[in-house]
Amino acid sequence: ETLKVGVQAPITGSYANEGQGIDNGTRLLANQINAAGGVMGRQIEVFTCDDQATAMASAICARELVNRGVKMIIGSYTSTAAEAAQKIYYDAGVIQTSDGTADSLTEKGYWTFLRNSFPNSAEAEYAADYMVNVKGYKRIVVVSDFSSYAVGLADATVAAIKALGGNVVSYDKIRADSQNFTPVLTNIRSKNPDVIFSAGYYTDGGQLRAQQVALGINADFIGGDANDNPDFIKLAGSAAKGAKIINVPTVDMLPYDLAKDFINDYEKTYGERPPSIWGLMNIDGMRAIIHAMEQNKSFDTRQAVEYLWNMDEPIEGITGPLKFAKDGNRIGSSYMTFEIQADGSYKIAHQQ
Amino acid sequence: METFLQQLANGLTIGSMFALVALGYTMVYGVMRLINFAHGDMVAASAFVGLTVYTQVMGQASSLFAVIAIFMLTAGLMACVGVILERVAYRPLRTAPRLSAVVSALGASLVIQNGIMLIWGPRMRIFPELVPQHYWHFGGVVISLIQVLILVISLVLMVALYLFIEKTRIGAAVRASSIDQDAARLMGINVNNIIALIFVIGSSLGAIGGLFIGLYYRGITFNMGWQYGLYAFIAAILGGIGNIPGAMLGGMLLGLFSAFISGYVSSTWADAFTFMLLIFILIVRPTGLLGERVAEKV
Amino acid sequence: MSNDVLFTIEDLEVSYGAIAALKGVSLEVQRGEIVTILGANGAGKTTTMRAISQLIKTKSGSIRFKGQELTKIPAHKIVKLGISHSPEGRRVFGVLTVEENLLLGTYSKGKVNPKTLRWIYEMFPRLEERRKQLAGTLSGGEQQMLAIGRALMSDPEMVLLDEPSLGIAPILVKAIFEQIKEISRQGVTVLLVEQNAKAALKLADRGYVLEVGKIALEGPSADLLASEKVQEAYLGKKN
Amino acid sequence: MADNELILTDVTKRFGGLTAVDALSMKVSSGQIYGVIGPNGAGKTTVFNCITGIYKSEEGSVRWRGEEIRGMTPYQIVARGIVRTFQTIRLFSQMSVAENIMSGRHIKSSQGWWHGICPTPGSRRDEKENWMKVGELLEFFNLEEFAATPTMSLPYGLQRRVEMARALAVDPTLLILDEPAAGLNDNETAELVDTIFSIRQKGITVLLIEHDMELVMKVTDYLTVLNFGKKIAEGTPEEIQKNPLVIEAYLGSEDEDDE
Amino acid sequence: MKKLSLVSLLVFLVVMAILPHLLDTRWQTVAVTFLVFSVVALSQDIVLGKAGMFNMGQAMFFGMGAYVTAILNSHFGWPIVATVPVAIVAPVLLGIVLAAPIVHLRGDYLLVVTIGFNIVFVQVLINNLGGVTGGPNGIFGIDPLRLFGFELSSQVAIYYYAFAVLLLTLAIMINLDKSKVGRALHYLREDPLAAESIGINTRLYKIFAFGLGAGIAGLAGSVFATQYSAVSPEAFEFIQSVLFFSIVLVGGSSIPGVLIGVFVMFVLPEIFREFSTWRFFVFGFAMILTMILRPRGIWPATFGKIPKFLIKEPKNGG
Ligand SMILES: Nc1ncnc2c1ncn2[C@@H]1O[C@H](COP(=O)(O)OP(=O)(O)OP(=O)(O)O)[C@@H](O)[C@H]1O
Ligand SMILES: Nc1ncnc2c1ncn2[C@@H]1O[C@H](COP(=O)(O)OP(=O)(O)OP(=O)(O)O)[C@@H](O)[C@H]1O
Ligand SMILES: CC(C)C[C@H](N)C(=O)O
Ligand SMILES: [Mg+2]
Ligand SMILES: [Mg+2]
Repeated sequence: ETLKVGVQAPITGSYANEGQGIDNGTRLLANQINAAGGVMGRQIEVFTCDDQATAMASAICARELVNRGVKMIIGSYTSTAAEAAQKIYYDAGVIQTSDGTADSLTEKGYWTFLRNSFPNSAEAEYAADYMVNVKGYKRIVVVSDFSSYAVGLADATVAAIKALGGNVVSYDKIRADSQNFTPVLTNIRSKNPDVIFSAGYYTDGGQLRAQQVALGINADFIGGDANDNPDFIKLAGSAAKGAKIINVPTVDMLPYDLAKDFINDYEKTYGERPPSIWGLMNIDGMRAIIHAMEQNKSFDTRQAVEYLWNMDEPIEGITGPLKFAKDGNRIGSSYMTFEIQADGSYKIAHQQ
Repeated sequence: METFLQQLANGLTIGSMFALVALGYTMVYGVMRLINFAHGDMVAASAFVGLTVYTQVMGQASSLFAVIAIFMLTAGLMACVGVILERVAYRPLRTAPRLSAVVSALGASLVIQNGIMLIWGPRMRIFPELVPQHYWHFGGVVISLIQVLILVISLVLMVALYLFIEKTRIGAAVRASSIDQDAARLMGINVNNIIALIFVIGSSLGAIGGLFIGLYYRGITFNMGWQYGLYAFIAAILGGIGNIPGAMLGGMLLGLFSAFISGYVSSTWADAFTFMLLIFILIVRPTGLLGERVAEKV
Repeated sequence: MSNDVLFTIEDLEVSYGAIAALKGVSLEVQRGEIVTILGANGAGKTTTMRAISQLIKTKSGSIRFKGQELTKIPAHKIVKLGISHSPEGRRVFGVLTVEENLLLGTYSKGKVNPKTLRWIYEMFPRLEERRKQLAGTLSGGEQQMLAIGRALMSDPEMVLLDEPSLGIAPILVKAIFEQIKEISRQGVTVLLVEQNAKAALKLADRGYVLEVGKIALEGPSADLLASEKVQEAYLGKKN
Repeated sequence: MADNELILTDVTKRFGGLTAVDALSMKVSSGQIYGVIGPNGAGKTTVFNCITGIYKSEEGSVRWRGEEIRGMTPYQIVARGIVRTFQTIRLFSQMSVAENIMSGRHIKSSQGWWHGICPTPGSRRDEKENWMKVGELLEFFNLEEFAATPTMSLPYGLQRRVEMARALAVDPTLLILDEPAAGLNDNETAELVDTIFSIRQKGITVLLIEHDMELVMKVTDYLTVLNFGKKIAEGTPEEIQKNPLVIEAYLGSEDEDDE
Repeated sequence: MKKLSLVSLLVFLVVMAILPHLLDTRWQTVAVTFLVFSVVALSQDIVLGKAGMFNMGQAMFFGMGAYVTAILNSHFGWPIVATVPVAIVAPVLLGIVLAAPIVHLRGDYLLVVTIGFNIVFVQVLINNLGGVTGGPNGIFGIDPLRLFGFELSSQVAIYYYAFAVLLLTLAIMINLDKSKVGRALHYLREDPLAAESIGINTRLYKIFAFGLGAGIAGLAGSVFATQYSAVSPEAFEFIQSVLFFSIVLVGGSSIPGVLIGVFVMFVLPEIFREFSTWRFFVFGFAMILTMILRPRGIWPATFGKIPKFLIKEPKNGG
């Protein structure tokens, strides 16, 4: 008998690289564990289902994976796909661990859901505090795309800024991947902002930064967590220097030995580094569940989740200590602000 | 005023890229009554080919000569791909109902898009800063070297194409083939060659558009063709499909619309407003701004 | 007339999918002749013309022009050999102007013969008047003139005319028929398909009668005109 | 019911700078077979287009049974009993002959749009009756054996006949034919003459354009001759045949030895 | 051909009636979606196949039906059954209102305008207009269907619900072909001018086609929302309209053709899910090849559906 693990992720489509990152990571971890004798004697068997980052494909995947008899689901990458599958996993008693950051994911009371990243609201509060109190910006611009993640983060950030008495002079939307942001930026320029907070993904963020500088807008640039990707720097090119990014520690920054070893193995196996921190977050989710099962000496999913809720000491994780609240949220976020240096490296500018 | 002029420059830059790509649609449509849905993906493929030419063939040289060579090589390669595309996916459907070729085009679009993904991977690839970051400031208006290059090169190419089609013998043959292929054969026109020529021109213009995207925005993804394709196709329709000046006008206008709407009206509703404007224009002018030339009499 | 065979068709078979349109047609045209093909609707006249121009693939048989086999040549090369075709249904280039249409007639030559253009404008003054009008908006008869004119632009050795009088006013029909006589006098060979059998036979030197894809009768025009069968079938002489 | 009269007064239609129809007046009376002739490009088809609503004339009036129909859409005009055929055949080429004729029954059918979603016994009956009518027309035009043949694979002459059958299926009061004999040989033309007469027998007024003078002389009661959009003559065929203006512009001199 | 159609229809119905009992839940989900997509594709066939209008926005009407059910249920607490009529009528009205000013547009111009409508629609959903659409996330947790006190939440129950909807749609489609309006659509597709000239008000019938198509698609949308108990904007993107558009053409605009089209374009990719990275690459080639081999679609529509009594043997002699 084997321990069946499902991966639900966008293997094709716009987020294919993140999806494949999750899949690769899961399989790598499974192989490592299998090589070391498996989980309580059982080998791990991985099944992958491509949800194309859409709700519909996600629901089909969920049913398929449940049928396969999986105990846990790793993924999905986007909140939308994670959310569409939640109820099916809940009904089947299958644990789902996802990096989806939308707050709504943990608001339904499904015990089967474990978030392995930190919710948008946590980041929003940090970001608002940093901009309003730490930096004292007077004129703040928020930009997001239309994805649920970005809209969620941007909405929450705007609300948090207002709560702190800050001044949002403009809240704009861009279409993800549309590349041409100069019209929006030109409009922003006329508002004379002190800072532009970009709540979208790195692909848009990098270009936004480049075009900001090209238009001669003298404002600071702060990207949300999804901007934390080496491609941001490449895209922004010479404009990358001085841009700031808010996130938990990143792939390249993870100080833990566990992280370094895993990333090295990953690079050896796949010939490239993990595309982002998000794949690793998911791996941590998987590690936590397996850890709980081993501690319980049982494959029971409900028991495993209860174990995780009630742990006193956090589990050591690739992306930092792992600890979970009763609503399925991961606790203990430690956001920081990085400033990009001329050579492309990060300098920590502020820490929570 | 400053903002207005800046938006004008923004709109014209993106608009001329739309126009370059739109010409590919319009030319193929003109002769074959076919919406070549694979054209957008050809544009995306060009950017990847261009990047590979830069890294593999040019050894990452970034002189002016190298940039020109990248353009020539990529346009040449894509012209070949275009001709092959026509042979494989469209020629067997010449006499089939119009829409069968459209489905074939959608199939070709999938093939090319996923082909790019299989060859270059699903990740975004990034162009180096090949064109120097040079800016001119006119009052508050900032215009970059690359913007000027895009605008000027596009305009020159478009005017040249227009003159070629309207004033030369081969241009007349292209127009004749677009009306009645059998009758064109009776005139001694080799319609197969004309169609191949159309794909050569369309694909190379698309390739140039794709390289501009790469040089200007620098990030390229395997699936970016769809949106450029869609916008360019819409530009072609807006101008009056099959009509070369129409494609240019449509492209420019679409660029200006989206610039002014997302700049002045609302970025949240930019797409909605742009499309509503477009729909309105088509309701009022059912065959596009310049009109498709139709002369049907009963 | 000297026995100078310019053009022959032997055992030509053509079909549209499963429908056989020509079932073994043979005919022969001599230099300078006017030869007419008669036949009821659907007999295969147009199909024969299209086969000569290679607009439709032949199934078997041969078509030779000055000894050269045409069935192996692509359609666009036919006009270069000296055969031009004014097709059924006119097929003018609707969104091009009248003049552009005429000039395309010389595409295979690469240059325009101003004398020919002059001659065509004299033959059809209406075309000159409407030089800049889009051909698609011409009246039916005007389009027919344009189609004939366009075919003559390449100074062909042999011209195929498929129902040139269709939709043409009587006065012009006469004129066109006279012009056909005239071009034939200038040495151009004419293969003519006509519904108006009487007029066609009066004009032509010889004729063929097609019936459901086969040659039923052939001979000099005078003989055909006199033949009872032709009179009954095509000249409406049943009363 | 008012008289089935069609009266055109000063109808003018321009295309850009070109006046295709110039202040044309004419009157078609009930039961006539009325001919319009004239050189190519004289404006004949354009007049028909103005009557049937495909074009709207810039000036003048088109009255049918006392009602102004200028500016109405084609289907509104059909609903008033005027149907036409086209100079270049416009059949539904992929559909069978019977379906083509059935299309003419459209306005005579009593079905409402909801019957397309949910049939009723009444709509079934109506459907049946109309197909019966199609059967009659197939017989009338001698097309029975081609009922199920797609029209595009029919020879030209038969297509013409189908087009006429389709027009008759509408049960028109006024039938307009644009060059019905074009492309027909002499025998077929003779058959057409018979057909036109039997159509008139049904009490249908016929208005036609034709270049085949033999046919025109045989069938028409009255003629209008156009040149450059203007009426140059009108009268009975005999009168017209002798009119020097018409001979000069249209017929040409009779230099030939006719039998 | 006619016999073949009848036999295959019968076989199809029998197979479909017992199908859910042969499948596991994942494939049941696929099967239900197959049914729903078939209904949408048939509705698209009314507009594209029958009336010949290049509509690339059918996903909008589909989405509207889905959202009507979702919004009325989750925001206003309507039972699902009660939302169904609204999910039909609202798209019909929208269809009519949108179609009225655009049906005079020819082929590709209409195509662009319908794409435009679809894009505007999705942006409305994403921007959470009126605060009821749930923004980019959509709406989750829609109630199951309750009928006569039974809760039909299992996939099998929903399967039969969707199957009933498909049967209803098929009945409409079959009847349409035998009625005045259905034929009018064929005529105006073949030649609008000729259709006008025999008295068909082409504008009216084009609008009718849009309205009917929208209503059926809306009904399908309602079923879809019930099946997934969720709706989200990306399921109704314009790319989805492209799918329905292709289905009709690949299948060939006949009833069996459309059903085969849905199978080929939706179920096959599901079956080959394992080959994730290659699947669409190969699939694209398959689309090209299909059109080359069967340019009118896999099972093309045929004409000549005329009553038997009109078909006569060719006369001999005479
Ligand atoms: N595209 C086609 N598809 C199928 N059958 C065709 C096609 N074109 C012609 N045919 C058939 O081939 C036969 C010969 O047709 P063709 O056009 O050569 O006749 P024709 O003698 O020119 O007649 P017409 O006097 O009507 O012009 C006819 O039976 C016709 O129905
Ligand atoms: N849509 C149009 N645009 C421009 N000119 C037109 C248009 N329709 C017709 N004409 C012109 O109007 C004139 C009259 O055309 P019409 O078709 O009525 O002639 P006709 O009398 O029917 O000739 P024929 O006997 O050759 O069919 C012609 O000179 C034609 O070129
Ligand atoms: C980049 C990530 C934070 C995005 C996240 N997984 C979401 O879509 O919700
Ligand atoms: Mg013919
Ligand atoms: Mg006319």
